[in-house]
Amino acid sequence: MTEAGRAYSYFPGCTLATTAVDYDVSGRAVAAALGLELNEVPDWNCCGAAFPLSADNVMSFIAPARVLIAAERSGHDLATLCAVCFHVLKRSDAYLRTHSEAAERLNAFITEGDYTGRTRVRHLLGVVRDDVGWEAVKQRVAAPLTGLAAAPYYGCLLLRPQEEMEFDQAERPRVLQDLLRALGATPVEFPRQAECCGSTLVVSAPGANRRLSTAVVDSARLAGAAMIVTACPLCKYNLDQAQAGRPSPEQLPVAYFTQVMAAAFGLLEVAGPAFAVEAST
Amino acid sequence: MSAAGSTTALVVGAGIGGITAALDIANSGFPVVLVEREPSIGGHMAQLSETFPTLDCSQCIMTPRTVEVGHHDLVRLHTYSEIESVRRSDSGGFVVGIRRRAAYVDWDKCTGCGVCQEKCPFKVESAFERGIGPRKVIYTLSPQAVPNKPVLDAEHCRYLQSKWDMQAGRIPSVDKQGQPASPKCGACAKLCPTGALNWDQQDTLVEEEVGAVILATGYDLLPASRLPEYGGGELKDVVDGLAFERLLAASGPTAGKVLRPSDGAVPKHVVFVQCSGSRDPERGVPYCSKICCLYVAKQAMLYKHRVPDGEASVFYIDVRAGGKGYEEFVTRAQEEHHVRYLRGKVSRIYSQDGRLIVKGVDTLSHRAVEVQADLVVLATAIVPRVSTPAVAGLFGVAADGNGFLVSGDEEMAPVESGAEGVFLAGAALGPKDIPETVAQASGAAAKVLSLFLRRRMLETTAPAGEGMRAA
Amino acid sequence: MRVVLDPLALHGAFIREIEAISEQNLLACNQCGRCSAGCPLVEEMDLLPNQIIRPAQLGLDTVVDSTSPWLCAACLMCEARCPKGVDLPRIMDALRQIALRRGESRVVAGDVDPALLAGAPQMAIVGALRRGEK
Amino acid sequence: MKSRIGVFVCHCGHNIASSVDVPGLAETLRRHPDVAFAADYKYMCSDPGQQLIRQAIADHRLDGVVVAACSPAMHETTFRRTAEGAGVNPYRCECANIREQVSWVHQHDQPAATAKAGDIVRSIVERVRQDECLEPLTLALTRRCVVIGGGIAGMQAALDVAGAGYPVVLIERQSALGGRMAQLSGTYLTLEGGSERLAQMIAAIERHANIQVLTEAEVTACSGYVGNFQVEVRTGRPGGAEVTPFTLDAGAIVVATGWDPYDLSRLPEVGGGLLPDVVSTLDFERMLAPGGRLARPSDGVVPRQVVFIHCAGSRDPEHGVPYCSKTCCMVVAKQAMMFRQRVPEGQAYAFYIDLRTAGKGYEEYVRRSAEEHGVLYLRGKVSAVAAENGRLRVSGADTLSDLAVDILADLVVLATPMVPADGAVPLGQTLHISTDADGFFNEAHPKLRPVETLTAGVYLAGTCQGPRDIPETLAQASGAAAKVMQLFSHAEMTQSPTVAAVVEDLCAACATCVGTCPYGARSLHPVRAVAVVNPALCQGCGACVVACPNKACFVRNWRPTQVMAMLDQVGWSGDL
Repeated sequence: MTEAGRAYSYFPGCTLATTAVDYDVSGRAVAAALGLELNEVPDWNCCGAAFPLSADNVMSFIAPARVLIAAERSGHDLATLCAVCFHVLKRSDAYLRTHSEAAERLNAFITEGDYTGRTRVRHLLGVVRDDVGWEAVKQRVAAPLTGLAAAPYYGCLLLRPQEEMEFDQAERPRVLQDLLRALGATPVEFPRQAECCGSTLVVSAPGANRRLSTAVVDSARLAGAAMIVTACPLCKYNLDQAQAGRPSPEQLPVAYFTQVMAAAFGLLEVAGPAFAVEAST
Repeated sequence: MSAAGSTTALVVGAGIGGITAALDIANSGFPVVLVEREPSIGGHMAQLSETFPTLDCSQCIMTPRTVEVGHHDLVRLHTYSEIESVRRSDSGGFVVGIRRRAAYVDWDKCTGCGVCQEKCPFKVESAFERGIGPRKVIYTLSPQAVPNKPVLDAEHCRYLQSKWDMQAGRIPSVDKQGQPASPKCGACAKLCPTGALNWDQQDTLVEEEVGAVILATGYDLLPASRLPEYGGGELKDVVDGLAFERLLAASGPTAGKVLRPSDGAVPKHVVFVQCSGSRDPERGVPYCSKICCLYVAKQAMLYKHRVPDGEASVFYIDVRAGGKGYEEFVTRAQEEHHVRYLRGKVSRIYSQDGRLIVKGVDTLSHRAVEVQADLVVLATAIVPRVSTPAVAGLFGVAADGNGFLVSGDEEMAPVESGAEGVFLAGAALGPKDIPETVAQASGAAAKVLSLFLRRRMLETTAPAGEGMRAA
Repeated sequence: MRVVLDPLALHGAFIREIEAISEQNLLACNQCGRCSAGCPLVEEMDLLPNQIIRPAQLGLDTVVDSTSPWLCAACLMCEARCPKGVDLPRIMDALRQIALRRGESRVVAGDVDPALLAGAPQMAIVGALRRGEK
Repeated sequence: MKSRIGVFVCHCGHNIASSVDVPGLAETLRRHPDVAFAADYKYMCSDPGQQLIRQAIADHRLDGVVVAACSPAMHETTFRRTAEGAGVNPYRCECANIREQVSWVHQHDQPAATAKAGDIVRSIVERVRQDECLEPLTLALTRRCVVIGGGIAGMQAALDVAGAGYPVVLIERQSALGGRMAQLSGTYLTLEGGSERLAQMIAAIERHANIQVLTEAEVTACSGYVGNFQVEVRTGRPGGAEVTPFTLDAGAIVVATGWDPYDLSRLPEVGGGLLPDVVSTLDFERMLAPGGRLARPSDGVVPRQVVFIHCAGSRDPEHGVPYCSKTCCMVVAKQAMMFRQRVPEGQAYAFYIDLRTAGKGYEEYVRRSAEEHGVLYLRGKVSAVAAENGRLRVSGADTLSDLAVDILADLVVLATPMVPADGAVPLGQTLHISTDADGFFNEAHPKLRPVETLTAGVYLAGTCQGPRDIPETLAQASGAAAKVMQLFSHAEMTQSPTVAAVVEDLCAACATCVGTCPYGARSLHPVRAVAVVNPALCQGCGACVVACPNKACFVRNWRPTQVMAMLDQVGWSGDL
């Protein structure tokens, strides 16, 4: 792939622009380190934050459709870091591709242009795997994370539904493990790596939410992990909250995969607090 | 060949279906060519421990049949062989090309003494033992194998590999002193009392002309790796139904003791998961595999015989015990052996702290159920042999979307194929148990016999009824 | 605990509404329960996921009052493993829609814990409101 | 008389040799009286092993052979053929089982195993010393098949056997062929096409030159044995003009007597026999069949709400039959779909315990009934059906929703079990074949001999053996035909000559043996005052030998003197 070919429309989404800026900053830094050009989608809006599950409300697709249309104009693939945005955009795109009537109705409401289904929605982790490759990642590693037992946590929305997300094997995901190995770390398999963290129940059913996120953390700890690696700001929030109040030796740091990459690449200024110890030594 | 056509039958597949058909035909005085892909005959029935609903030892009831067919004057056995080509002969029969794979053993010289197998220093995972036990690189499938002649697995043979590497120049063919090096090992050849090892043996091709064909190519199990949510192929203590048969079989790797593959411990709680891949049009196969309900009840019962203080739990959707004595058999498993039946599917199986966590449900008590198990048996779906559609195609027989053979009329002519002179039997048509397979194989043999007896009559021009006493 | 099955209700407005919103065939479910086996939220639910479908198959609208749809996190585990391809999260969403149309909001922006509003990712708030607000 | 016996001890690879001192055993046997030769070999059954036997017979002029190896069930035929080829009478060649009975069960005690092997081999040597030279018995064979039952099973078997050129007599109790299938609307997959194909089958029977059809006929007696049965048949309607019974000679009999519907009045709690609008699946078939009328029996109104009840009488050891009737799940799915096609605005309900649709395409079929035809399956049994304002209140349960469920129905269809045809048990007694506790005929072995009975020459086809559907019945019927053809394909029948015989000088014609023999092989001579043996029927069981007060009976090559000589060897392991 030529350097010119490694340009992407980049959709940060609301969360990365506000409460998860560290994910955005580390993502941009490692992308740059790998020669990936991320062009922020101009005038972007919220993706909708929940994929519309009801068939009788086409209007809920307006938000994601606007983002897709904006990206289409750039002619590049649309890359995201937020797992929720990725899920909503990817599935909305899949839905509109297969429901041309709905797409036509939406186009009548959107003034900036028409949805034509030419944009490919990607997650940056998939871009790193497929367009950069693990060999190139390995070559970029400055400080291999040898001895780091990291639990790859996928959650739900990156993987499912597998046929629509086209991201990884939903029952046997590999991409985070492969990334961790490329960075010199040791991936730790744990049973709950693709189970729900509680998601938006943090708002509507906090008790249930806490039980789920605690179970994920404990499952990773039981498997011998020293850190949890995620690609979703909501997962990270929930897993962090589950451990709030625990004595710090019992806390498992939760890091974005981009922060782990930054640490291995020697970009310690964006690697986040989980790598603060390494940064200070 | 007479104008009436050949009265030799070809039977493809020497499981219990093929053996039954071959014996029915040969015992009526007609020659049979019996072709089997494996080194010896018997098919899956040779792997089974005991059979439902009578708990007869499978090996014991089948051995007389394998021996009879193996020694029958009218049966020409081609094992370790596959059908390579088929063309119609002038008389309306078939000329069939059969490729016999190189066994690297001259079976005419071999006495089946077993020394090679005993002395071979290399072990590999045995497909016959379903991964829970090893075999040697030169091997027979079982001590009761018919024919009791070994084959050599060239891919894993130290001698052949080093010999071929030398020939290809991948390793030096002279030693440090410059002397011609000889390939490593070769223990079998050195110890064989009859000099039967033949390192240069090649595949051989024979042609047989036959007048009718019975396809009885049998079944396989859906690979457990197709069920990643159950840890299939990854978790050692998640095994399939045939593997559990080997654990129960007196002739199996554990001599009939139920031991966990991972650590050899006696499992105290065994969970059986029915419909593992069956009745699952989304991710597995859409059909019901028919035999699992009964073999699971049997395996659970046999497990309780072996481990009386053990627990056996079965997840099911419907208990399909439609057959003579089958309902009563499952009832016995539940009432007398206290096998616990839970109505619901399992969603996930994973390993934690050395045990298996089975996440299931009981839709009757409305409870999600989490079971800690020591061993999980997946009743994986019955699928046709991968090669079945291709072999059938050679004979002009169609396979359905699932790969099973299609009868000309599934309801009214179940053993007849659409192709003239080609008949069908057994699980190659769809999942079925042993008695149904055996009855159907005899049914297919009847069609062949009807044809051949008519031909023989044309040849002798004497009606078969001649000499019959008047009413 | 006894019902008289009403042939009209079997294909009545309630069932038609669920099927229209979810685009799912309720009768495709054979009650194998795999959804419930894998659902991470059954501990909190008053009805198992498969029990959400069962009364609807009988034409009963009793499930509208269930807490289960509101506890569904749409993690899609059930959908991923359903042998019959029933998209249960869509049915859950349809039930939420029907309940919202019949009654009150379950999540109101003004009631959200301010600490949560300040610290939680935006999408958690937006997503929860989209599911639970009229 | 002195014998020259050869003893051949097999290592069976390591099977025997690992726990029995095989060379030592051969060495010891060499010193036994009348043993002229003894040798051991790795695998006696292999070609070199058999050659060794042949060579020794020639070199040492042997007249008897003992092969100490595996069970005679494995290789007796092999070795007898070898011996015969080298000039030794095959009945003076015996196998001593030192594998299954010794090495496999005494793997860890070589001295004891070797001693026991010695006992067994010497016993067999003693037996061979007194073995007679025998010839196999040959019996005449009547190449005609009697098929009892003119349903699809009987017709299929008849067509297959007749197609091979053998004459068949097809005996049907009713006035027409077709059996239960003639009452069906159609098969599962073609729904309404069944009657046409049945008609084709009947036409094929009727025009077949080798098939004689006897309708309104029944088998009243049967004597003889495989290859030579005498079947007594009586024709004519019960109560009508009786025709004198006549006898058919037949070599083989296929029993295909089919099934009867369960008596509805045994299900009063669900209105069986009490409420006119509670019918059986067979009744409902008639309503759905071409020419039938889909209407409530009570008032002729087309039913809209139809409730099917699975397992009505089956899987109920307390009140009905314990077994599963196997076909009902598919029958209900078929009927419910046909009903919905006729009455598109109708609704079908089905109460079930387990849906047992385990045949090719069946799972998909029953799912179609639910998904496309809206059949509502309710998991539970029905407790009661009661009349209410001209309709039927069905009170059942749905264990999946934990609800008791009531349905107001127009028609209730009971999926009742198949039961054996009336008269099956007495017919079984006539033919000397057994029935199980439910009245279905027993097969010879549930796994490997599903179409045979324990009476040689009598075979089973179809539902008389147990509930099954049409494809399975047809395949099995052809299977039974294969056994008949196999029997008929031989020029004559041979039988082992090791059967009972009578020492006439000792026989007092007391007839104890006649009453004892389980095979009907014994009788008193019509003229002379002695008991005689019908060797064709004798199975060599020895019951008569034990029973005879005068010690006048013996089984050939199992004479009491042989058995005593064999016993003398047991436990005598002095010189090992």
